[in-house]
Amino acid sequence: MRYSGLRVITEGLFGNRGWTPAWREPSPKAEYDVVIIGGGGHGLSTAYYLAKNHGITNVAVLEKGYLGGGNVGRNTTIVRANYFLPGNSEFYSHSLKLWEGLEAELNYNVMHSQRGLINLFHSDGQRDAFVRRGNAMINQGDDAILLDREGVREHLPYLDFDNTRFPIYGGLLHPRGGSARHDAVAWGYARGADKRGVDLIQNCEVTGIDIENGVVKGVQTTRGAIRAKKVGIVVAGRSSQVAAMAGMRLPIESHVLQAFVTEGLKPVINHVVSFGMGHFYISQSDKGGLVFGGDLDFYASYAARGNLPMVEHVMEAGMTLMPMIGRAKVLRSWGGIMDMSPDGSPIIDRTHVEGLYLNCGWNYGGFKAVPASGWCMAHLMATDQPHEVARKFRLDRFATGHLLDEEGTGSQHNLH
Amino acid sequence: MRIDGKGLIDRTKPVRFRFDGKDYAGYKGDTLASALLANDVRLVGRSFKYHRPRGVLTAGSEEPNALVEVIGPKNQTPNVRATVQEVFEGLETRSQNRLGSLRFDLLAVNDLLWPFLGAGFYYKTFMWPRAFWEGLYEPLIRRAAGLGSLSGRHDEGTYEKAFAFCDVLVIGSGPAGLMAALTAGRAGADVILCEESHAFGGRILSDGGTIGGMPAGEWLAQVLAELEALPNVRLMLRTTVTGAYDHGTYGALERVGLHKPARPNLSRECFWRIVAKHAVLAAGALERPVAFPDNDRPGIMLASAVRTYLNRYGVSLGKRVTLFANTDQARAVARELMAAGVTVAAIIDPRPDAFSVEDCPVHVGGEVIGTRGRLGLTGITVRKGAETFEIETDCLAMSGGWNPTLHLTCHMNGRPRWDEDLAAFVPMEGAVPGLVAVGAANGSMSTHGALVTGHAAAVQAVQALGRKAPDLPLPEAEDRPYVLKALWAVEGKGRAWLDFANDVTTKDVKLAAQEGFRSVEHMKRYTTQGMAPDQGKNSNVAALAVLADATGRGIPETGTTTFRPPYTPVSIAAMGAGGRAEGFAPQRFLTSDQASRDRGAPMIEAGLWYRPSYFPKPGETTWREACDREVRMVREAVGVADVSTLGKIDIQGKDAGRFLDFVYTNTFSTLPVGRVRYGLMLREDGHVLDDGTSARLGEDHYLMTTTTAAAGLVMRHLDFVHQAFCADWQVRFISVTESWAQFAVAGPKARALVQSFLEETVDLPFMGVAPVRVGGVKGRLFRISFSGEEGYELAVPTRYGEALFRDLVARAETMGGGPYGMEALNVLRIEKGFITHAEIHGRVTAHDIGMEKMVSAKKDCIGKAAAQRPGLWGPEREQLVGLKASAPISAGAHLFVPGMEIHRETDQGYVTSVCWSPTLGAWLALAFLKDGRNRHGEKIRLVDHLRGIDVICEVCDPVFHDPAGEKLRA
Amino acid sequence: MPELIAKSALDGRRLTLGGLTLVELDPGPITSVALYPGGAKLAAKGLKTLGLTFPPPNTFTEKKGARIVWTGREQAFLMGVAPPAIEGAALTDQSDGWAVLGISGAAAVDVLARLVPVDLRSSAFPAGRVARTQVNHMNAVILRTGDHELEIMVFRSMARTAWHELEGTISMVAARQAVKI
Amino acid sequence: MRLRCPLCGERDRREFYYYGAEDYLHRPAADAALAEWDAYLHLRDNPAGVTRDLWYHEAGCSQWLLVTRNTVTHEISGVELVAERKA
Repeated sequence: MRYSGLRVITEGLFGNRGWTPAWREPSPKAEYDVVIIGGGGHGLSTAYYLAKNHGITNVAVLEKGYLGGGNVGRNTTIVRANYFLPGNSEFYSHSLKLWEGLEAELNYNVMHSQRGLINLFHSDGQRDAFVRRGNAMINQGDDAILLDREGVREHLPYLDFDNTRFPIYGGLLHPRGGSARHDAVAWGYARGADKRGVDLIQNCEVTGIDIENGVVKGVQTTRGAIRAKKVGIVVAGRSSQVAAMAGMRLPIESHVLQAFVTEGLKPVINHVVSFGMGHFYISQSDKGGLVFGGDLDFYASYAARGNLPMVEHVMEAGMTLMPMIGRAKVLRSWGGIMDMSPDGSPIIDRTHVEGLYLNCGWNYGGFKAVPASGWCMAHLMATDQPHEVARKFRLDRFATGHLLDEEGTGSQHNLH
Repeated sequence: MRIDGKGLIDRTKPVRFRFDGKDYAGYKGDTLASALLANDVRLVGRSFKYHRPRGVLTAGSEEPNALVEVIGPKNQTPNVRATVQEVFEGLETRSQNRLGSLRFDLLAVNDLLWPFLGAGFYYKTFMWPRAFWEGLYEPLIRRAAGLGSLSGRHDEGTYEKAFAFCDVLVIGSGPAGLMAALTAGRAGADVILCEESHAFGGRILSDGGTIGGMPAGEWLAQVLAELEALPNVRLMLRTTVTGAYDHGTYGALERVGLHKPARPNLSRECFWRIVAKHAVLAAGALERPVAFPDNDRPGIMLASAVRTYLNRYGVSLGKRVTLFANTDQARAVARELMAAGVTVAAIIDPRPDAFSVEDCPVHVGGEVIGTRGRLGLTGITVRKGAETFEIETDCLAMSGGWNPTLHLTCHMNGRPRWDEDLAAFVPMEGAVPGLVAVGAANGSMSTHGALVTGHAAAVQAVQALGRKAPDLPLPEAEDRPYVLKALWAVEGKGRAWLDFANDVTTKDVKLAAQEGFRSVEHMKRYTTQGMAPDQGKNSNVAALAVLADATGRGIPETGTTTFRPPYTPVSIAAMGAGGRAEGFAPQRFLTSDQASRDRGAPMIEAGLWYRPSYFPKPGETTWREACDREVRMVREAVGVADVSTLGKIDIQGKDAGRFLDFVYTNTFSTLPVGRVRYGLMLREDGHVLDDGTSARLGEDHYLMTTTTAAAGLVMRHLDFVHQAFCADWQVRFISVTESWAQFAVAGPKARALVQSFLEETVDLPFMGVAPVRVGGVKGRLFRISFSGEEGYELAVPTRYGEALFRDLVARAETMGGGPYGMEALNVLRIEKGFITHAEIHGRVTAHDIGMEKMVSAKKDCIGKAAAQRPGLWGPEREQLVGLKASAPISAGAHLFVPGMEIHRETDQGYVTSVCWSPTLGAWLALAFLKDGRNRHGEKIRLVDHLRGIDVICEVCDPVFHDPAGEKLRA
Repeated sequence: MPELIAKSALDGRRLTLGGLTLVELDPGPITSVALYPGGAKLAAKGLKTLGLTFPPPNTFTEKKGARIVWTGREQAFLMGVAPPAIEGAALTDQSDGWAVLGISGAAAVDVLARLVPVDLRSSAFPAGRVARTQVNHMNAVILRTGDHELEIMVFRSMARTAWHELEGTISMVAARQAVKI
Repeated sequence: MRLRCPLCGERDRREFYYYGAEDYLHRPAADAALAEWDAYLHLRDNPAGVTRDLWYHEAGCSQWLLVTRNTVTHEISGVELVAERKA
């Protein structure tokens, strides 16, 4: 069923009785060409592009809960392409281009809104680092504009320019940066994949990976065994457990990242704003809630909930930077489980098992990567070759030292 | 309308307040909602999406409709629950989320368009043309959405945060909570009792009744008096426990000053972190609405709220009240209204076997299937069997049963359990370790049940604490069974609201199921049910039931969404109290701070420290003029700079040298006493962690210096290496950063200046250290240089720092020198090719900065092994170089081969530090360039798109000034 | 020769408000005594000359103006007196590294409850107890010296922030008391 | 979240710094193969369940702690000083 404004009106006139399910609820078949473990954003986009780009449609996506129930449904929805290091730069650039056509591609309004991202800096040294990054963005073909203090004031007059603990020197504006409606991205890809014949199987937990003589043969699930020629592990947040089923020990530590949303408010923040000194980022959703977050809780956890010290730290950062949000009330806080890798960059690679592929380590930047991650994972699984823009996301790079450490914080998992 | 003789308000204390520009009168003890209702104001808000007229639905913090803005003298607060906000003299409020007036809201047009605005409609449209999303559709949606407004002005209010500790935290002060607090209190346990409302008592205040043979109010007063007298019991009024966190930590929000006119220093709110060994959740239950067509008009209210307004506030919502309820308990309100002289038009009880004893029409087996009244209820339509009839009424009290207030038990991922008898979720035992739910919060719906379970939980807690439970007789109380027939939604024409706050109707939930959003999480996300300010408190269970019905599953099978903190919304300012302005992080000040400010130096942040940027002289108009002068001053005469911010770690013991050998790449155990050595420290992953000099003060005594930025990091690192790998070594260390004020004295006249301060003659070799006496004070003198000139650092105990700095500067000035700031310091070090954290930014190895020879081959050290990884070596790596240019250049620029295209693939490196060198008369830079050390002498193109800089530079050695080091060793 | 004038971090500042007094104290000499592995017995001899013993964790003791404060694993601060010869331990002068603030009054604990994440009520933290903890975002050593008296040690460079935060908190606590009355 | 420091007693999480898994204590020999160093620095069991990891009482006694805890429930079942750990 094709969605459009006209369709909304005609259905509305006839009691909205004509809307059909966004996806089927198939039972798992005994065998597929490809099984994707994980029905989150990355898994769904992988399945979508396998079908769309490579014509591989005998595909199942196995999801232990509900589609889009992982981090794609619990993040701060920021979409950007503002990386410095070659390897990351071209990948996120590619992803942003896919975002820009996503509504038309999926016939689904994911509300991708390029309202501009401003990274604030608070010292000469930070300015230089952001300029270095901004120039890399332009070298890559993306956009960046250097704002001085007055330039920032024009965009964000509500910041505390006089008293904040770390004065605002300026900002790096990424005009094409912005946000999107997170659930819609998962649903849009799910609907698109389903339409192309992919079986989306919910409430189906993978309990084992069948390997014979170093070759993957299929998976064991709570809904029975499923044979597959190729299997992709796309389960950020649970990567270590699933990879362990194939005897792998990953360079991943799981951490909880909290995020917050306030009650609805009339529009007051029109950009995505990021505070360099305080690990604080904020935007306002179309519904009016201020959506914001900060750093990890910093201890390894699978609890999908956080504790107060980081909550308070984030709120304090908000208060020093933009005290006008003080009377907004936090409605809900939640936690997502992050695959933290030792250099802060992801992994899209083959494994030591033939036919078994790995997509993980998204740290807390996975949402914006959803389109390109699926695109490149599909390419890898279809051709057995890494996609050009993801070729540095190798699993062995920690052993070899070919690192992608944007922050320069080193091999400690939780510092990225 | 106010009812004489009813209510707990203080009728001797009238209060004037305003709503939407109009003056009203209420009494002390009123909430804004009760006072407005007393003034017959029923219309108080507009709904989120359809802008439907809305009135007060509840009498508590779960209110979905009556959200207003409170206007203060300096700022406004949006989304304030009128049902919680107490009135006080001068309170100014207004309605929100309307275009035009509350009565004539232009956006009410949305309500006419409802067939097109159902669940998820926006996912299916607004896609074409692409550019219209940001340009037109989204701004329109944004403007229409949202509720109240922030002013955009800084919140200058006072907020506080605090910690509290107790043995037993009791949450809620109804019969269950009071009984728990009394039991634990009498046992001598340390008790905190939190009550969300502005009076203790919970439903006692609304429902009356008898406890222990006396009116419940009297029992309440007695218990409160005893609790107040117990020194081990702390009563916290207006305090909502908002979150349950790990290991007995609870978040709680106290409304400290919100019920009074603002006063200086009196906080508006206080966010508490309460640590409790045991907690008793006695938060009661929330009554739930029934979804029948047009069930959202002003005048339709929960039956328990009608009862609260009557008994606690002496207010009736209407003159002809109707009751639509499916429990026996709800009948009480009808009887009490009649007793108070209010007409009860009818009781409608959908249960076919319901009783009928009241002195008013009782429609057993009836259902409300429609309502009338544009801005307030005027009548309802009732269906009873095949018959349909109208009833004129201005207030419909409704009840669909009760949901235990179990939210806190879900905050640690616990899932509640479905109780078929109660037709409600009840807490899963042990979901929050240490927390026990009692009373209605645990499904014990009678007063007797509340008292029994509250008592039992407290007994259990005090016994676990090793105390003896007191001999406390349980007072007698009502113990009627709670019987209901679940009624979630009434079929009928039109929309029936589930989620009032987000305008989600039964149609939306059914549509979600129809479109495949059958998981409860999908339904919630697709319809936005449960995501409004009330967090689904009024709608979750009913929505779930409608979904279960639509998908042909049972409720337990359908599952439930999770409740997450906070229980009620908490202001950012309260949780972020103290963070405003400078409060976000401590400020660290040098002893020379005032002296620098006295000289007009702009102070800049260096980590938490404040350091002088430069010291302007009369006639200088730009920082560059001052900086250039200060550089020349150091190169030609002498300069003084406060370098006390550098980390200093005192290391002692027989194994001190061995320890340094382990943490530094180079060797310190061979350093002679009285000498200083530059050291390079790696992270275990082979990258540079920090650099600095360490001095050997004695055979077993070293002093390590770290950079300002990494001082804390290095201390933590040393502690780890020591405790993890060599705890048995004879080595101890402690930070002495704060103990010493240390000043760099650099330049050709440095020795003369330093000498003038010392009792002994200065005869230190380059990289030497000696104890000295400065005006009778013990000090230390280091001959080290970060400028390339002959340099010293003179250290004295911090208390003498200011005096020494002033004196040093004064004497330097007589020699043609003076103080220099961070800008000049930076130029001096770039000219000399010294690196800072601009260069050692975390991705850099010893090899990258040309220091691989400093990694001793003779010994192991932290980071040595991992630095051998192939990716950290070779010509692909960017290596530290110098750049020289005749035109302005910039840090952050990237480097390209002249003539080649500019894009990512041709990128050769980047610039980390830049300065104009008055010494060399050129622009200098430190940069990282691919295979850079082999490219000295090459021309390279420096491009900074952001600043519009495109300059050809010469690649050279990073040491520009005095490469042979003759000046240093002079 | 220069004449160097000693200055404390806050010039001995004092504040009285709402029955609370906040004052900068002069602690005299402070020496870190960090035991080497196996050094406890030797060090005990040195401390004995002052009539002191090495304190158990979280405690301090005083004898004739000399105070010894536990500050960490096998580490203590000797305060108020110049250190005698102590073997078996690394001695480091810390006299200039700390600012010491005294807070006294019935509500002193209420003030600190707004800044310190440790239960400092006398039931949990009686006289003679010390805690290495935080005052808001600053590391601190907090000593209970009397029923309504505590001392707070912070890094000297942060003394102004510590004062500012304590002063602000005292005002808030005082304002609450005023409303109750 | 609260941790019981063996020296200072039970304290709020905000006083502590978290480093990572216990693996960091098992430093390979200087001449160990790079694969061993890779495992030491990067590879983790990362269990959803009981784990042992390293915390630093940064705002307290400056001791590194070896904490046994559950990453799903956050229950803490043991804390010992790294400097005095048993094997």
